[in-house]
Amino acid sequence: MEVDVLGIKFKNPIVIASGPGGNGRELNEFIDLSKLGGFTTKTITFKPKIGNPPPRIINIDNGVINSIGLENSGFDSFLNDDLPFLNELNTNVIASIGGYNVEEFCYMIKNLNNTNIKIIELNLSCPNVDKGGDTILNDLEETKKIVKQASKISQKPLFVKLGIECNLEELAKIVLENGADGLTLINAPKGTKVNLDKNNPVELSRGFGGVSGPIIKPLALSCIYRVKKIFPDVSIIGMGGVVSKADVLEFLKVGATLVGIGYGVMMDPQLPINIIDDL
Amino acid sequence: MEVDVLGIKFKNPIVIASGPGGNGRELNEFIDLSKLGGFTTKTITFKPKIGNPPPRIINIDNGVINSIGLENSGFDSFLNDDLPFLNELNTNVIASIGGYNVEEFCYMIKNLNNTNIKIIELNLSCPNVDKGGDTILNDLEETKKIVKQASKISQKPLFVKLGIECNLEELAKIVLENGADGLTLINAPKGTKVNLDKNNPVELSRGFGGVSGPIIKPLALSCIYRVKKIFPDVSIIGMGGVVSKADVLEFLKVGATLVGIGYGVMMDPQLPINIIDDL
Amino acid sequence: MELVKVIEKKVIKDYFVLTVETNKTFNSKPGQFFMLNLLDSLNLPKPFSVMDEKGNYLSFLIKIVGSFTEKISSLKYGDSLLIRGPYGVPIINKIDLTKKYILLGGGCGSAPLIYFSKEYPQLVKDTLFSFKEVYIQSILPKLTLFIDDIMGMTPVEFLSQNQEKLENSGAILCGSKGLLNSFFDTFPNMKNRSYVSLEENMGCGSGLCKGCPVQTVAGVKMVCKDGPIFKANEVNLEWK
Amino acid sequence: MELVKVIEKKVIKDYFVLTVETNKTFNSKPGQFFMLNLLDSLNLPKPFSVMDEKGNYLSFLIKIVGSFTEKISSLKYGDSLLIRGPYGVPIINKIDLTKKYILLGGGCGSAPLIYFSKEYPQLVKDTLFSFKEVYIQSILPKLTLFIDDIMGMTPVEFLSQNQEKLENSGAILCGSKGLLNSFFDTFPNMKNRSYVSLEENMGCGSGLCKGCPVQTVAGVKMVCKDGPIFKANEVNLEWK
Ligand SMILES: Cc1cc2nc3c(=O)[nH]c(=O)nc-3n(C[C@H](O)[C@H](O)[C@H](O)COP(=O)(O)OP(=O)(O)OC[C@H]3O[C@@H](n4cnc5c(N)ncnc54)[C@H](O)[C@@H]3O)c2cc1C
Ligand SMILES: Cc1cc2nc3c(=O)[nH]c(=O)nc-3n(C[C@H](O)[C@H](O)[C@H](O)COP(=O)(O)OP(=O)(O)OC[C@H]3O[C@@H](n4cnc5c(N)ncnc54)[C@H](O)[C@@H]3O)c2cc1C
Ligand SMILES: Cc1cc2nc3c(=O)[nH]c(=O)nc-3n(C[C@H](O)[C@H](O)[C@H](O)COP(=O)(O)O)c2cc1C
Ligand SMILES: Cc1cc2nc3c(=O)[nH]c(=O)nc-3n(C[C@H](O)[C@H](O)[C@H](O)COP(=O)(O)O)c2cc1C
Ligand code: FES
Ligand code: FES
Repeated sequence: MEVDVLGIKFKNPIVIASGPGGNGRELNEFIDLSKLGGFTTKTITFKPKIGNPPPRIINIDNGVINSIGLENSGFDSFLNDDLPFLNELNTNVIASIGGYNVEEFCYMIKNLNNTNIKIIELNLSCPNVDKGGDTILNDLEETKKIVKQASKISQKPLFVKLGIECNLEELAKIVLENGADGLTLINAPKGTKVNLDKNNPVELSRGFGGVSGPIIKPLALSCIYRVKKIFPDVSIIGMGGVVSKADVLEFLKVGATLVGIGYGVMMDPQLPINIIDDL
Repeated sequence: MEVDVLGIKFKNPIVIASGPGGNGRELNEFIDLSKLGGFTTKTITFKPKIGNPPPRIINIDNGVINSIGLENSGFDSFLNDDLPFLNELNTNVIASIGGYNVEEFCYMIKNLNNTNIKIIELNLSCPNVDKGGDTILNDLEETKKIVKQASKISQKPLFVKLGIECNLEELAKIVLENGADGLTLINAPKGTKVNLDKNNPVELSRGFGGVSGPIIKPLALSCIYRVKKIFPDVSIIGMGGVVSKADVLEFLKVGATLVGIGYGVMMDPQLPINIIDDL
Repeated sequence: MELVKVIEKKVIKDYFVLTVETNKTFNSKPGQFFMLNLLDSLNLPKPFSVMDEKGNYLSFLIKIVGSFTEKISSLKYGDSLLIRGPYGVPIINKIDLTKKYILLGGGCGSAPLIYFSKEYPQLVKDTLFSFKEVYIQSILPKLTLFIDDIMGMTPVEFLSQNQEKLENSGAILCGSKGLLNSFFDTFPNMKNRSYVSLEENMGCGSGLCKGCPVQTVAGVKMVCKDGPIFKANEVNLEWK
Repeated sequence: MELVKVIEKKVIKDYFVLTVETNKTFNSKPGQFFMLNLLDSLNLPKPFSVMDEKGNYLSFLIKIVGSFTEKISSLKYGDSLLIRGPYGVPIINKIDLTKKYILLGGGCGSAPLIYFSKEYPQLVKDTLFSFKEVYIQSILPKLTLFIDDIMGMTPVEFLSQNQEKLENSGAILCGSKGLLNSFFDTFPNMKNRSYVSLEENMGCGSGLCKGCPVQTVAGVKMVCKDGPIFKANEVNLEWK
């Protein structure tokens, strides 16, 4: 099931979504990453981020609420410590980057231009940091500026990752008109769990986190369907609750070009390979 | 559990959400509506609407996707045929209205001013009509204009119903600053079901519908929590997947003043009364 | 909803007859249906026509087509489930009582007609409870069924060869849209002497949610409340 | 994940011992845990420490606290479940092997320590597998347990009255944050001779998702991969 995305060959449509697979080293101990269509890094930020305090994981029916807070050791450490490992893999690496302003994004993109990574994904939709993409999207002018500047500099195809807590159709239009080559849909929508038995009944220190897993599948499918209706030719990395071959086919059916798996890796690191073997 | 909302007494915090309870006549054959804190009408539009063709209901795990399309017999018919019945009930009636422009909203509000209804709810977030509230929200200026004008004319407390496919915090600010007295959160977010066995695998003629039921509860709770954090004093009618007493307490805990039940009525018309008896 | 207990379950491949014991008599009429759900489910209940009610026993004929029907098919003797109803207009309230009827059921669509023929034999001219496969006979042993695989034809083809059966009589049809369409394509003039029982995806099942529309000469009606039985010439099955 | 079969289940009120038969030998070490899940579940699997591994048999000691533990508690002999693991660093890889240890377990926290004491008796000075209620003895009959309700005190109070037990020895603690805090509040100088096994809500359970952080002197570490056992004076349990 080879797929061609903007001239890049993916040996199958399955990619690991940003986050749950870390930067690959740990996951590679469980599965052979080279069997994947692609691997997305955990979102890299310019400076290191310590992430949110525990708890970061709240189980819900058919899904999870996470509040990781983009823990990562920063862009320079990524280049030095993680990229050499990723370069060795025989799979397409997608670099997910997050930032607070146009300068940070541009610095990272410039440096990624000289690497082997195949696609750059701007994470403008992380639900778990107080400032960052999530708030950039609320400012349409800032969004335009960042995407325009990023696409000007980037020598790699540029994807923008959006969530559902925005006017999706309008934002998709804005980012595509300003030079994005594709969209990643969807990031985890904001969710809250209340545990009435606890002294502090609203779980998670920020009061909410991002919801992943099969519980968001109907929402994810509709986002892709709606965007694809307006932009029939756009390449989309679709994700949200994919845990089976049937799920993959459903995402392809509504118009995804590649299909990301996040939660599914947490259920069972072997799951993406089982699906690929079955496609 | 009496509740006071902007000077109006609700004998308990339970209200029927707009839609699944129709305009009360049918539901009143199953339960005594006078036991409810309140009853919200199905969204009334200026002109009659025939609604969407079948299927309108798609079952999903822990929820439903609906595509009713605001079937209703129009505002005048509401005044003549439904309101007299609702007036007889010993419960607070909330009139949900939907429209395409400021004139339609204003006409309906003027006429509702002379009735016994207690609250007017502007449905600006129906996922199932091509034009209407959903698209009004995408135009912040139009939203401002409608809410400002509506609140000027309305002699009843004015609530605005929002969904999650918008920048919720920003929109909440806009509608409250322009005179809304409260918010109803949340309307059904857009969802798609794909049935690979069918010739036409994307279910529903519009390709998506609105998702209700327990599957959206974490999202609904987070919407209320986030808005309440910015506007601690705002009155909120909270809803989204309430099917038990525990659910009601969770919604109250994150800041809802009243709690709406929609899907729960479809599961079992008796459910709201069972919950009230248990509170 | 009311708690009921599984008393008998006869399964053959993808069909089963489910009999439950209830705490009260529902006095359901042929053509009416109940909404069934599993205990502790957060899904909506689903509609099933009554095939028989006797005292505190209700029987349903169910085809396993998806996850809900799969799950109830695996309930055991003594297990509980939830029901509410009966809903819908009894067939007897809608039809012209001066006529006799051919009852044409397709698959589980036969369930309400089986009940009808038991309750109102005087209104029945003939029955065609039709199923494709032979094996169904083992769970409906007391009934005369029309088995496509035995007859080597569909019930509509059979009727074309035996048109006298339709003379001076009405028809009550319950089955897939395919069955209804093939019948009226073959016998267009039966349209004003026939009644059809419609299926539509249901939400509340009880007339509240506007989830199950059908276009009729008198405007949009709800299958669950105004039907499921309608006069054939009053509904538009092609509304899409 | 690997399919395993329930071979024995001993339940008493809210506790149970679950023994499963596996298709292979996992060679798990004391302190390691497995992620368990139900068949056909769309939820994440959940972590449980090994209480014993013998050939193709794995045993867990589980407390029913919520819906998942409730559901596995109702599995029957022969039922299947899914597991993956073992994960986490074996206790033996972390501790100072020149010392002997008091093993202090609270509730199900005793599970890994029970396994440890069986595998490494030479490293054990004394054990306090503590539980509040007497009834637990009926499912762990071969072990000497510390029962608060019998002793009339908590294990930490008992140790204050028997401080000699702690002299010249280390401690390995596994239990609630309350237990750990009360121990170190009472014996602050034990901090640099002790190890704690931490619990944190887990996502992947295998070091991928950054879901189970603990602040340590060497930065943020993952409980599932870098722990669950840590040197007591190297972790900050108060990060919030
Ligand atoms: C008034 C009424 C009476 C009914 N009586 C019976 C009965 O006596 N016996 C019986 O076996 N079934 C009956 N049905 C149909 C029954 O409700 C569905 O088969 C059942 O809801 C399917 O549930 P599921 O979860 O197993 O399948 P799903 O997973 O929901 O569906 C499986 C497949 O069946 C299709 N489907 C689901 N529901 C319907 C429907 N209502 N109409 C047409 N296609 C559908 C789906 O699109 C899908 O392709 C009746 C339906 C109505 C409206
Ligand atoms: C490394 C490790 C080893 C473990 N070993 C065992 C074991 O041997 N035996 C055993 O019974 N349990 C063990 N646990 C805890 C066990 O994983 C949880 O009790 C279980 O996940 C609860 O699932 P549930 O769905 O039944 O409860 P839930 O509904 O998830 O939770 C019920 C209550 O317990 C709390 N809770 C849930 N998970 C945890 C957790 N991990 N830590 C603290 N509180 C929690 C919740 O906040 C809630 O208040 C271990 C946990 C870890 C991290
Ligand atoms: C634990 C966890 C961490 C995540 N971290 C990131 C991240 O760093 N960057 C990002 O763009 N998305 C992140 N996501 C979102 C996923 O990439 C994905 O968009 C979302 O979870 C929906 O897909 P899924 O249901 O397959 O997980 C994370 C999700 C989870 C569960
Ligand atoms: C069948 C159906 C019809 C609905 N119709 C309306 C409507 O007319 N106006 C409206 O504001 N919301 C409508 N809704 C949305 C509900 O009022 C509610 O916001 C949403 O379903 C979430 O709550 P619930 O999970 O309790 O149903 C409808 C929902 C359903 C399921
Ligand atoms: S199913 Fe709700 S009106 Fe018919
Ligand atoms: S649970 Fe995923 S890293 Fe520990």
